[in-house]
Amino acid sequence: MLSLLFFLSILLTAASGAAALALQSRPALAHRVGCWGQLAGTLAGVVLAILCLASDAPGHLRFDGPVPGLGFTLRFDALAGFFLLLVFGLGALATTFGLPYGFIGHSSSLGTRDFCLGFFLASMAVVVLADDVFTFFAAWESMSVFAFLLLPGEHEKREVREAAYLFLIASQVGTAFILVAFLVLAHHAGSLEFDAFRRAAPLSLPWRSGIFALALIGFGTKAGMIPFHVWLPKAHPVAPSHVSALMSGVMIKTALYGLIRFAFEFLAPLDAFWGLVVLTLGAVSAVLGALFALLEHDLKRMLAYSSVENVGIILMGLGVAIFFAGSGKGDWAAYALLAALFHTLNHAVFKTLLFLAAGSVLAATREASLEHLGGLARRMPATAVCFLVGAWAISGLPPANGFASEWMTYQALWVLASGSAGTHLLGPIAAACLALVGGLAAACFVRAAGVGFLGLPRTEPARRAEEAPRGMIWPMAALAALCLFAGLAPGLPLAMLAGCLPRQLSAPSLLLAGPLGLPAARSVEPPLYPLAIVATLAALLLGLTFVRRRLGTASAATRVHGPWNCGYPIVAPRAQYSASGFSQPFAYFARKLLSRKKLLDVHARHHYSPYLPESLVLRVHSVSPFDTLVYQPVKRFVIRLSKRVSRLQTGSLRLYLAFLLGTVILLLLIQP
Amino acid sequence: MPIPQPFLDELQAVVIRALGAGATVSPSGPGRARVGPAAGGYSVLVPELVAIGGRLGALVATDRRGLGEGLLLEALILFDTAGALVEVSEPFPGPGATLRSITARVPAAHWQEREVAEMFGLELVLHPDAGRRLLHEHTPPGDHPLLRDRDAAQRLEFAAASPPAFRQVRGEGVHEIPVGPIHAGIIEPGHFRFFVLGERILHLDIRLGYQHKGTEKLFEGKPLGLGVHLAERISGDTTFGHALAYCQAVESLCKVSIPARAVWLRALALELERLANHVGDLGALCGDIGYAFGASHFSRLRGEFLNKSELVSGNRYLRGLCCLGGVRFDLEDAMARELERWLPRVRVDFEEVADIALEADSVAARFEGVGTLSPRAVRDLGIVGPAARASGVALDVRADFKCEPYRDLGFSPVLEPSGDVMSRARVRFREAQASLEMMVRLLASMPRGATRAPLSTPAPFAMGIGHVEGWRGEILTCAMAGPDGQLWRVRTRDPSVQNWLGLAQAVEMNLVSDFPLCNKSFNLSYSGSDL
Amino acid sequence: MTFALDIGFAAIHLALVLFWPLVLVGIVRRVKARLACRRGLPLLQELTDLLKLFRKGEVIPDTATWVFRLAPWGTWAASALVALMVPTFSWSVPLGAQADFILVIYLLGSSRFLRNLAALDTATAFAGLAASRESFVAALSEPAMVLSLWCAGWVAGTSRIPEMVWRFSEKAAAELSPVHPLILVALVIVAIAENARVPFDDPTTHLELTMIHEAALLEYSGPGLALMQWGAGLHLGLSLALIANLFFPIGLAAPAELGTVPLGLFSFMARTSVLAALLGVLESTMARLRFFRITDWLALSGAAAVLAVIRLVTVGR
Amino acid sequence: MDTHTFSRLVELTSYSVLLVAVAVVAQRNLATSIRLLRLEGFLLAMVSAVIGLYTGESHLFWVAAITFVIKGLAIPSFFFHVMHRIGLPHDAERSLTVPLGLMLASGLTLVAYHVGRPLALASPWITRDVLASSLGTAFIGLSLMIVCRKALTQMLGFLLMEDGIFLFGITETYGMPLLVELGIFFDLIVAAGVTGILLLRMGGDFGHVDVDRLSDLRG
Repeated sequence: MLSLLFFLSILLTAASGAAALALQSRPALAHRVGCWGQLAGTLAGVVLAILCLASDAPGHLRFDGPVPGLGFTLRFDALAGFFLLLVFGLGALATTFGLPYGFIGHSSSLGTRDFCLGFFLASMAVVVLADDVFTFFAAWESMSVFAFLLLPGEHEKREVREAAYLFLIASQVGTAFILVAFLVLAHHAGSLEFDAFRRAAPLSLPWRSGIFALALIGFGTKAGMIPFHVWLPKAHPVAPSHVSALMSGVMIKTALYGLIRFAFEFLAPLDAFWGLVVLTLGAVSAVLGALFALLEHDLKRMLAYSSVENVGIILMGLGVAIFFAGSGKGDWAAYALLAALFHTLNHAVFKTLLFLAAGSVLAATREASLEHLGGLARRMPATAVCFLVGAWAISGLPPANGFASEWMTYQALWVLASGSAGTHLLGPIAAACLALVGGLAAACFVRAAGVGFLGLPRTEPARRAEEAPRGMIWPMAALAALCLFAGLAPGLPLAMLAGCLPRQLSAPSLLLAGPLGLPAARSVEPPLYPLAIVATLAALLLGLTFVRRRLGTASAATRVHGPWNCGYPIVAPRAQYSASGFSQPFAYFARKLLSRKKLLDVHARHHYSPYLPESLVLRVHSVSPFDTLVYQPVKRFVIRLSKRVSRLQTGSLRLYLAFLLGTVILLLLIQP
Repeated sequence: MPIPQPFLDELQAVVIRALGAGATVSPSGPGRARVGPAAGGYSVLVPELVAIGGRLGALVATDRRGLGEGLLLEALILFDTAGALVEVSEPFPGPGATLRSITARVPAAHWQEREVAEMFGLELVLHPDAGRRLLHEHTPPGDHPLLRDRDAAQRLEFAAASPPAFRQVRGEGVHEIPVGPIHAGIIEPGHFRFFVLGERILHLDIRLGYQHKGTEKLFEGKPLGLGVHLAERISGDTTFGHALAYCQAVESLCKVSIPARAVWLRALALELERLANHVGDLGALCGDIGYAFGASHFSRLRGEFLNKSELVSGNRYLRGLCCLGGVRFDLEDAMARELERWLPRVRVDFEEVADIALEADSVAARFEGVGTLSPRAVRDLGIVGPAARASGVALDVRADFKCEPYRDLGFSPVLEPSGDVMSRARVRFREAQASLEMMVRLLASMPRGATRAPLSTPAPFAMGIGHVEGWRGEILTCAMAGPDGQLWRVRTRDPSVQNWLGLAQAVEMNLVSDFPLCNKSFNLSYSGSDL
Repeated sequence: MTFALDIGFAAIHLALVLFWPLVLVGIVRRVKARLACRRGLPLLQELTDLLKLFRKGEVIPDTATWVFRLAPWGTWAASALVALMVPTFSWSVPLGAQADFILVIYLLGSSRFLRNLAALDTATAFAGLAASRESFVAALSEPAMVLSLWCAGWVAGTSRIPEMVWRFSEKAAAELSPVHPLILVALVIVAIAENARVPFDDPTTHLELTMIHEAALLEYSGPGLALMQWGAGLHLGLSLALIANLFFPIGLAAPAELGTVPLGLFSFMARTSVLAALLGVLESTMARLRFFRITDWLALSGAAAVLAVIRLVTVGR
Repeated sequence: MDTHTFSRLVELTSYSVLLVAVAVVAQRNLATSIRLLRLEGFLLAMVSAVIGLYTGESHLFWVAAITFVIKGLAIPSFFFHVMHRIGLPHDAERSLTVPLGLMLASGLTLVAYHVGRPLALASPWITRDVLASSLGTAFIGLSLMIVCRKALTQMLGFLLMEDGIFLFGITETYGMPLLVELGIFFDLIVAAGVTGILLLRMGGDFGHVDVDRLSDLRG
C-alpha cells in the first residue's frame, strides 16, 4: 500500500512535469496537464503521509541499484510522514495556486517550469523518505538542482542570475559538509544505510561532535541559519511566488529534518553542549533575521529574511531539545522538540500563505517593493485578509498558530533555565531574544500589511490592481484557516507531532491538555486554552457592544469624511509613511550592524545658493556585513576551487566518488 | 549719529563700481544715506553692498504711478558695525515689469522679493523658488493688492486652484509629513512640509500666508495717529515693539524730537515686553519637552510681567501706551517705587527657576546640540534678534545703532556661541536678566519732564524709518505720508520674515520629534510675517 | 457557596479593573496639576469624558478600511482581557489559570499590532509616525519586560502572574531576595515606556510631531476614541496593579474569604493611588527624552533584569 | 540586628551599588553621573555603618562618616564645581553606545560572578555574596575608564572602581584598619584634586564646540 502510494505520488508529480515539458510548444495545455497531474500526485502523497504518520512501525522499501551496495532504500516512519505531509500538502496548495498564477505571470517557459516543479516536489519527497546515503544524496542533489533551475525567471537580469549561482554554490558547499559527515558515519558503520548508522555502536565524543558540527554547518546552510544564510534572501524571492513559497515553506525544512535525524538517530547519545550551540545560533538567526526582514522593503525578500528568523526560532527549540536529550531529561527534550516541530509546521503554513499572497500582489501589480504598493485592501480584499491572517500568525500573536509554538518555545526555555548551572543564564537570555524577535516581527509585519495593503496606493499599478482569480484565493484561504485552526486547537497537531518524536524521547504526560489545550512544559502548570481566551474576548466585546447600544444616542451617526490631517485637505500618497521611513528608527538603532550609507545629494544650479537647492535626492547604499565578511571570500574561494576541479573532472557522480575516496583515505590516515 | 566719512567713501566707491560714474551717495538723515533711483539700483547694487558687509533689511516698494512715475523698489541696507542705514532704489515702469531676483546671491531676500512681486505685479525672474508667498493659490493671478488703484475694500477673490507645488526630495523611501495649517494646540496657522526618512528631516518647506490680513493696505489713507492702533495689532505679542517702530518712523518723518522722559519710558516698556515674552518662551520650551516644572513656573513668572505691564499701561500687552510724539501715560512715582521694589524680588525668583530648569540634566539633554544654526547661515539669511545672537553673531539695534537711552546706560548685546536650542534658551535667559538690570537702571536715571511732544506736518512722499530691537529681533518700519498729511504707504518688516528661513535651515538633518522644540526656540510670528 | 463567592470576587475584580484605572488617570493628572500650582480636574473627569465620547457620533476617514473600525474594539478587548489576568484586590482572578506572563505580554502586543495597523490604515503621516515609533519602543521594551517578569516568576517558581503574587504575598519582607529592587527598577522603566508616559512620551502634549501613542488616535472620534483612551487607561491600571501586587503585596484578600475583601479593596486602592501619585511626581520633575535616547533607558531596564538573572543564577533564590 | 537581616541588608546595599554603577554606564549626562556617584558614596557609608552596627567595631563608624563626607559630599561637589567653572557640555562622550556599554557591563558582572564565586564560597564571612557585586562594580568602573575619552569621565570610572574595591574591602575584612582606609581616602582626594586642576587648566580645550559631537548628538 505504502509503496503503491509512493510510486503513484512520485510518478504522477514527476511524470506530469515531464508531460508538461513534452507539450512545451503549447504552453497553456502543458501548464494544465502539469498542474493537474501534480495536484493528483501531491494528493496521493498526502494520503501516503497520513498513512506514514499513522503507522506504528516504520515501513521499508528497497531496490538494488546498478552498482552493488548502492541501492535505493526508503523508510516510511512518522517523522518522514510529517515532513512528507509538508511537502505534499503545501505542494498541493502551491500547485493549485500555480495553475491560474502561471497564466498571469511568466507564460513563456511554463512547460519547463512545471517540469522542474514536478521533479522538485518529487525529490523533496524522496529526501525525507531516503534511508541510505546514496538515495539521500541523489534526492538532495536533484532537489537543489531543480530548485536552481526554477530560480531564474528572468535570465537577463544580472542580480537574478547572480542569486541563482549563489544558491547553487551555497547548496554545494553545504552539501559537501553533509557528505563528509555522512561518509564518516558510513565509514564507521561500514554501510551506507541509515539503519546501519542507527545500529552502530556510538563513536567517541570528539568524533560525534565533529560530525555534528559538519552536519550543523551543512544543514544550517540549507536552512538559512545565520551566518550561512546569505544566499537565502537573494535566491528565494527571484523564483515564481508559489515556488518561493515551497522553498521557504518546505525546502529549508528538509534541512531541519536532516538535522533532527542526525542528532537524534545517528549521533545518539547526544551531547548537551551541542544543544547550547544550536540554541545560540538559533537565537542569533532569529534576532538578525527579524531585524533584516524589518529593514527590507522588497516584499518577497522580506519574507525570505523572515524565514531566517523562523528557522532561528525552530533551532532554539531544537537546541533545547538536544540539550535535554543530552542531559538525560527525555520528557523535557520531547517537549522542546515538539515545540520545534510545531513551529516547523506553523511556519510552513503561514510562510506559504504569505508567499502566495505576495504572489497574488505581484500578479496584480507587477510591483514587489512595498514603497510602490499601498491601498490594496480595497482592490484585493480577499488577498488582504489572507495576508493579514498570515501576518498576525507570523508575528506570534494569540490566538493564531505562531503564538502556540512560540509559547511552547518559551516554555522549553523556562525549563531550560531550571537545568544545570551554565544553562541558567542561557534560558532567560534566549527568552529575551525571542521576545525581541516577537517585537521585531510584529513591527515588520505591521509595516508589510500596513504599508502594502492599507492606506493609499503609492503608484499607478497599485491603484489599478485587480483581485486575484478564485483559483488563487482558495489555497490562501485554506492556509489562513489552517493558521487559525492550529492556533485554536493546538492539541490536534501536537498529537500528530507527538507520534513523530524519536524513539528515545517520549512524553505522554505532555499531551494531557486535550485537543484544545496547549500543554505547559512542567506538568504541574495548567495548560493554556486559546479557545477559552477567545471566548472571554468575545464575551467582553459583546458586553461592550451592549454598553455602547445603551449609551449611544439617536444623533450619534457615523460619518465618513476626509481624514483630519491637520486641516490640510489634500491627502497625498507620498504623505503617508513609507516602508523605509517606518523602519528608520530600527535602522538607526542597528547602525553598527548594518554599515548602510546614506547620502543626500543636493543639486543646486551653479548660481543658486545652497539654501535653495534645485533638487535633493537621497541615496541609500546598504551592505550586509555577512556579505562582505563571510560570504564573498567563501564564494571567491569556491569559484576558484570549482574552476580548478572542473578542469580535471566532469560528471558530478565522479566528483563525489573522488570526494569519497579522498575522505576515506583521509579518515584511514587519521583514525588510530 | 552721522555716518563716519571713511565708510561713506568706501560706499561711494562700491556704488560707482556697480552703477557707473554718475551714481552718488548722499546723506539723508542721522545715520542714513541714500543712493538715488537708478537702473540696477536693486538687482546690481544690493549684492555688492551685501558683499562688503551690508545686511538686507527691508524691501519697500511703492506705486508712484499717480505721481507720474512708475513703481519704485527701495531696499534698506544696514551696516551694523558702522551703525549706518543705506537706502538704495530702482525704478520700474509699472506692473508687469521684470524684477531680477538677487536671492541666489543674497538669500536673505528670498521671501521679501516674492512679496513685492505678488503685491505689485512684478514678474520675478531668476528666483529659485518663485511662487505665492502671502496670497494663497486661490487668489486670482491678476490681483495685486498693494497697487494704489486696487480698492482696499475689495476682498480677495476665491478661485479654484491647484495645490501648491513643493520642492521634491527624491529617493527610495523618502516621504512627506504635512503639518498644519491647523494644529492640535492653540497656535497660529502655517503649513510645514517635511521631507523625511523616518525620523530624520531631510528638508523643510514652510508655507505661510494664512494670517494675511492686508495690514499694509489698511494703513493707506489713515490719519497718522490711527496708524499706531494698526501697528499694535501686527503681531499680538510684540504690541509695543511694533507701535514704537511705527511711531519712530512717523516721528522721523515729521522731524519731532521726543522728550527724554518719553524715551526712557518707551525703553522701560520695551524691556517689559521683552521680559514677558522671553520668560514665556522659556516656559514654552520646557512645556514642549514635557518638563512640567519649568513650564508652570515660567508661565507664572510671565504672568507677573504681564501684570506689571498692566500696571504701567493699563493693558497686559502694553496696548495704547505708545503714541506719536511720546507715550500716552506718565509713570507715577508710586508706580516707579513699586517697580523698584518688585524688580529685585522677581529677579531672584526668576533666576532661581531658570537655574533649576536650564541646569536640569534632562532639559540639557534635549536642548544641547539640537537645531544648530551656523553663524554663516545667520549672515547669509539675514537672521536677526536672539536667534542671531545665539549663533554668536552680534546684532542688536540697541547697541549697533547707538539708540537712546541704551547709549547712555552702557548696553552690550548678549551672545551665546553654539547656535543650538540651548543657546537660544540661554540668550533668552540672559537677555531677560539684562532687561531686569536695564529696568533698574532706567528707573534710577529716569529724567523728569514732559512725556509727549507735538507733531508737525510730515513732508509728503519722504520716507521715515523706525528701527527697534523688539524682543524677537529687529523691527523695521517705513512710513510715508501723502500730500494730505495722511498715511500714504507703510511697510513693516517683522523679524520673523527673515527668521523663518533660519528655522528651515536649522532643523535640517534633525529629528522630526525635535522640530517643535526648534520651532519654539525661534518662536516666530505668523501674523507679523503675513501682515 | 464557593462558586457564588468566586462569581462575586470575579465581579468585584471586573468592576475594579475596568473603572479604577480611570480614577488612577485622574490621580496622575491631579498630582501633576497640584505640582504645577494648578487646581486640576475632578478625579472622575476621565469617566465623564468617556461617557461623553460614547454618546457622540463618529467620523471615519474616507481613506480607512474595516481595520480602522475594528481596531478600537480589538485593542480595548485585548487590554481588558489582560486586565482579567492581573490580580487586583485579591490574588485570585477570573482567568487565573490562563494568566501566563508570556501570554499577557503577547496579548498586549496584539492590542498594539491592531492599533498600529489601524494607524497605517488612515494614510496620514502622523498615524504612520505613531505606528513606527510605537513599534520601535515596543520591540525594545518587550525583551526587558520578558526578562523582568521571568525573574519574578523564577523567584516565585511559576510563570502565572496570580501565583507569583500569591507566592510573594506569602513571604515576609525579610525573605524577599535582593533581586527584587532590580526587577522593580526594570519593570518600572518598562511600564513607563509601554504606557507612553514621561519621559518616554508625553500624554498631554499637543505637538503632533513629538507624539508616540497619541498620534495614532488623531483620526479617531466618538466611541472609537473613547475605546482607545479607555484601553490606554486599562493598560496603565494593570501595569500599576502588577507593580503594586508583585512588589508590595500587602493586605491582599484571600479567595473565597469574604471578610478579607474590604481590607483588600482598601489596600489595593491605596497602593495603586500612591503609585499613580508617584508617577505624577515623576512626570512633573522630568523632561521627555530625545527619541533615540529611549533606547538607553530600555537598555538600562534590560541590564537591571540581567543583573537580577545573574544573581539568581549564581547565588540562587 | 540578627544575622539574617544584616546579610540581607548588606546584600541589598551592595546590589544597589552595582545597579548605580550600571546606571552610570547608561547615562550620557555628566551631571547625572556625578549625582549617581554621590549616591554611591551614601550607599557605601551606609554599608560601613551597618557593618559597624553588626560587628560593634567603632572605627567603622568613623569610616562611614569619612566616606559620607568625602565620597558623598566633597568629591561630587568638587566635580560640580569644576564642571561649572569650565562650562563642560552636559553630555559625556563614550566610544560605545549605551546599549552596547550596558551589554559590556552585564558581561563584566557575569565574569565577576564567575571569578568571585570560588572566592566567595571560601570566604568565612556572612556577607560573602557581596563579593561578586563589589568586583562587578570595580570592573564596570575600569571599563568606563577604558571607554571614556575625556578626563572627567575617566575619573568617574576611576571613582567607581574605587567604590567597588572599597565595598570589597569593607565587606570582606569587616573594616580594614582605619589607617589603611585613611590612606585610601588620601589617595582618592589627591587623584580627584589632580584631575580637577588638570581640567581647570585645560578648560579652553573643553570650551569649544566639537562639530563631530554635535552631529552625533542629533540622532
